Amino acid sequence: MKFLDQLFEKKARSLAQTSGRRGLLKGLGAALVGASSIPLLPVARASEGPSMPKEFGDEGSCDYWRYCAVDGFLCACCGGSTNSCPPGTEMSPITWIGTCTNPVDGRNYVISYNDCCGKTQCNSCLCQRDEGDRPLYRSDKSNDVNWCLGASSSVYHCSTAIVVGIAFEK
Amino acid sequence: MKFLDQLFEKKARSLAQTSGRRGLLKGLGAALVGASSIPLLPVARASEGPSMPKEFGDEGSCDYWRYCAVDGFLCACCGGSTNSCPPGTEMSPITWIGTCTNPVDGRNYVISYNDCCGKTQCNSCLCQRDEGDRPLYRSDKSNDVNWCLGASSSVYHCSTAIVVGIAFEK
Amino acid sequence: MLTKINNPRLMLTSVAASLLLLGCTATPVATDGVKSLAQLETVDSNTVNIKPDPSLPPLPIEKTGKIEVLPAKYPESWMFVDEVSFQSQFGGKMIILDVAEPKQSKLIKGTADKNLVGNFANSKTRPEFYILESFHERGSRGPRIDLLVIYDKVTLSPIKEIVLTHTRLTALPRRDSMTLSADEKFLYIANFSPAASFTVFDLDSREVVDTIGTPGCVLPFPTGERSITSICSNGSLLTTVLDNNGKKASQHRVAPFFDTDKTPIFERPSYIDGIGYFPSFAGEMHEIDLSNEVAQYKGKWSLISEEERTAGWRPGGMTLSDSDEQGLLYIIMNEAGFDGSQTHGGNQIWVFDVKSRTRIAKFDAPNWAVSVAVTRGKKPLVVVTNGEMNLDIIDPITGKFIRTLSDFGNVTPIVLFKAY
Amino acid sequence: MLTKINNPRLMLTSVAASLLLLGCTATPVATDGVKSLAQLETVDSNTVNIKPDPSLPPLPIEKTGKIEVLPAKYPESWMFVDEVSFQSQFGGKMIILDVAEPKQSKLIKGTADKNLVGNFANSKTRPEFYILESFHERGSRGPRIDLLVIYDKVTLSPIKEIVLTHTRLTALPRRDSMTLSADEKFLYIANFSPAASFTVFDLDSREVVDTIGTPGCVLPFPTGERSITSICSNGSLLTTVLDNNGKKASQHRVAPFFDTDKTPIFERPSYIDGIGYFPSFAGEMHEIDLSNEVAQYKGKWSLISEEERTAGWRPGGMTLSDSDEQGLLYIIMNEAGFDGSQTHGGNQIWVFDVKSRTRIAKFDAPNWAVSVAVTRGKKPLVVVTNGEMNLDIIDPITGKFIRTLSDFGNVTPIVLFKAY
Repeated sequence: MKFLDQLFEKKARSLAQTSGRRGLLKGLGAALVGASSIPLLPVARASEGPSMPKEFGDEGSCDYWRYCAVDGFLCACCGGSTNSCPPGTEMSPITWIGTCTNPVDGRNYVISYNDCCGKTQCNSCLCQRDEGDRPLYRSDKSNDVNWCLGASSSVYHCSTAIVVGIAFEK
Repeated sequence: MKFLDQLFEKKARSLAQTSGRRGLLKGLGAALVGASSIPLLPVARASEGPSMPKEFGDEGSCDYWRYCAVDGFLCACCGGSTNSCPPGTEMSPITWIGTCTNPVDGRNYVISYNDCCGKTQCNSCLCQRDEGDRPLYRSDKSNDVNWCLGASSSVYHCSTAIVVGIAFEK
Repeated sequence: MLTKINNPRLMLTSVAASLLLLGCTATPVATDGVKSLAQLETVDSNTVNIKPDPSLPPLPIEKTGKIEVLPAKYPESWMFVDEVSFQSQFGGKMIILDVAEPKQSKLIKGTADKNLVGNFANSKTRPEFYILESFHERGSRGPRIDLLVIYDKVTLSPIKEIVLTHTRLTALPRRDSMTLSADEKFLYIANFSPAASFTVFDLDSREVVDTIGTPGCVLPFPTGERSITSICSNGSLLTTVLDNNGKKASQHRVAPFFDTDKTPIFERPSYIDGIGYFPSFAGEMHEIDLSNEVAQYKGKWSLISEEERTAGWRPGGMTLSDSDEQGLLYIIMNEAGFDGSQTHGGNQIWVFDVKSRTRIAKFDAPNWAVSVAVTRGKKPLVVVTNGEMNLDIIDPITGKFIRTLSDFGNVTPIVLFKAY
Repeated sequence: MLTKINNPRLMLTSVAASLLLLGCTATPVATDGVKSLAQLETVDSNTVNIKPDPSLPPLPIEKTGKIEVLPAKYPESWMFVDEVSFQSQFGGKMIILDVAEPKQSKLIKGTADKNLVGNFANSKTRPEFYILESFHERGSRGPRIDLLVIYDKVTLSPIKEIVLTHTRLTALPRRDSMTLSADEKFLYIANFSPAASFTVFDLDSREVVDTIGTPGCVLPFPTGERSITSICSNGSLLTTVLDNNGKKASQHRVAPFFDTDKTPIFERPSYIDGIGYFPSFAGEMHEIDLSNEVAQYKGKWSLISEEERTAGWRPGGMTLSDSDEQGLLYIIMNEAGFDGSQTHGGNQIWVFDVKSRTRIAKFDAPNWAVSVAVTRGKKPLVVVTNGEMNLDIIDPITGKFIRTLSDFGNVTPIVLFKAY
């Protein structure tokens, strides 16, 4: 929830000035992808090329490229990382997805925002970008939902941003 | 907790400037009085005099005379009053007490700060005056304790400030 | 008997009352009266100008144990505030607030807990309201239970708790996660696992009637006498018709009228005279007639002109619109909207006469607007959840900002409901 | 295969991946690729200067389900922060924090829930820590249970939960509500109903041994090998001596050494070399030798000069003092103290060499000080809970303010513990 940024950072009214700034990639017909279904995904796999795949930026910053559709506390600030949960929590197997562009290679990746569950809210690094977010009737792209409904504990702690595929060009 | 005022009012550092201001009455050998024991108290009763007993001030303000030893959310701001609990809560039968001076008649009254219990914290009108507050070893005068331990729910909601007696001159 | 105090600025009195604490095992300590003069303080601003009059009779001793109650009919200016407590979700609650109350300390009328992003519904005719909440046995751990709690509006105490067995919807709060039939015989409860269904609950017998699947379609928008319309992933609607016992009689599809990728609509409508008004992200207003047995799509019109669209105006917010009892619709507009800004709020409130499909007023949100609500009655107040998560009160006739309500237990008050 | 992007400031790509959501009943909607160009945005500051290189190999697909673990031995700069969450007490927790970590996002190492103002104790030798918390079955309603939860320091998961039957102390958090024997064989748990007692828990067998009454005396300060000293309502001490099984062997009174009305002391000591240092409200330091079988009062000295006393200096705060591993004591001082200011904090930190009973340094708290703690090791850091409920880090050698830690899940972080 972007409007909550203020609350946490105690900067009033900054929202009105900054809310138009974000938007790395718009909601572009991205995929209905559950993280637990990855083995079935017909997506491109990492190649064994000579140069190393690259990312750039601070994974603890809301501006980081993977967070384009995120809405929640970043696990990278909570004792986890972009693709791992903090100690003692549980990763929800189902979630919503977004499609974000890695600025280093220019590719669009399918990002799965699996929630980490089972401890009180992390309450650090609140990040609300919502690009491509859709209402509840498109649950695959809906970040208002508490996706810990798929975990053994329904208590939301933080959100990861896991690369689960490359989005094909259409 | 006085230091929490800032958090709630979002006024940073006001504490350092104001913390010396309060103190209507110091901790003066006041009584060990439980509200449930009122019938046994050898205190003066309201007389049937010609003029009416009086109080003055805003019972929703932390400066109100009855709150001299309070530390918590004022029930007068939570749907209750100085001497009643908000709807659906329960008044703890045991608590801590203070002795405060009514500025209208100049008398010292024994105030019983019975907690209202059974709903999530009211989180309004936080007030921390602590005059005469003593540590845990003087539990009768200790406002750090969650006195909802005497109620059927141990969840603290707000604090009342009930006149339970007149403090005798020594 | 009491020390005479002539100067309230230098008040110091030595007192000792009797020693009694029921159940306390501490040894009472005899105190010997005269205390050190270590601290001399001025009295508070509250009392500094009062000259004590010891001839007044003493204050009466007060009873303990008193608990307040509320009227069975709530005044028009009261609202239910859904305090979701986003960063501490065990602490969610409904706050009953009088938004017209001039005295700060009298704003709050009472509260009801609502654990783990619970859902809320309000009755217009029954002296009760409904909270759907969840608990794990050990806070974040252990078996989970979903409970429908029926609250008494007068005592704010639970009347009955009913265990529900279908996973209830847990999402950021909205007005339509639980709804009532027109005659308030049935309560409809959204489930989401993410399989979608709704549970029919009989408010007379206080028992669950049935749970009806709505594959791919979410939320229970009450329709006609005994129907429920849901909004579907392909841009269509699904109306479920119940029989008089609350069991499913039939289901009907309304053809797709928007593209959920390209032209998404908000799933948070306002209602005026049986029509549900569903704004789109980009500023179209879709009308759905919910007054008959099956929902009927009535077409769309634009909230914004071409110029405004080009300039970037879009609707947006968490609870982005509401209607008043005169049939006007209030909606939050963001002059710098984009796909991604839909829940972020906006900088103005626009007022529409939906009959003529024209904007009749607009005014600035004094401190940003995340949610909007309007009180009941002929002279409503507009209540805006602002960017600091306080409430700004605005007179919709003049558009004038009246005041900001804060420190009423609010942390993230993102949905407001009319109170009855 | 991918749209070539030359200008990252005008990035727009049309993508469509396959449609799959395990357990989702929504009808997958076929998307038709090319989308509207409604929104063109600049990219974020993070990425604005990067020129994409499509010749790089793509990022690997990552596994889901990964959970972090912590080292069995925590570094010296880590601390346990007791986040009591005063205004939402179901949301209390311990936050494991590296106060020396330069990168904001790496401050938090993990958390453990601590419901309803729970109590905490830490082990130096066992790879575990202890949380005592309470639950009602329905949040604020229903039967209550008190639970001792043993946590694994590596996984931050509960190892065992033990139901306790004596009402545990529920008060603003402090370091001594649960303590360990010197050899960490026994855990001592404060009870308060308000009848006072402590429960002896065997950390080897993970079972309760006994509960021992301490009428009028509170808190379990560990003493010698197998003793527990409590502080009493008449200004005396009570030492309970246990046998090797953790059962009561004897109890001993230490004569009153202060007046709980007139010369109260804080019940929050710091420990150096077996001596408990208990400051008084007015600025005396009482020494209690806790290194032998029975506590022994060692006298008092003054933290402040006569001039300072006259000026108004007093100690104060929630966790007002701590010691470092070099034997120095750090205490919060308030230049405008009075009876009533004792928990309000202060504007300076004073450092004492307790052996010589002299102040060796003092420095300003940059943003007020409510609590103070010191990290382990030879080059400790002073950590101050400031008036805004953030943490100020200070170098005690130079007295220099280093930085403020905020946004680490903190709301009311009023006690800090050294981590081991």
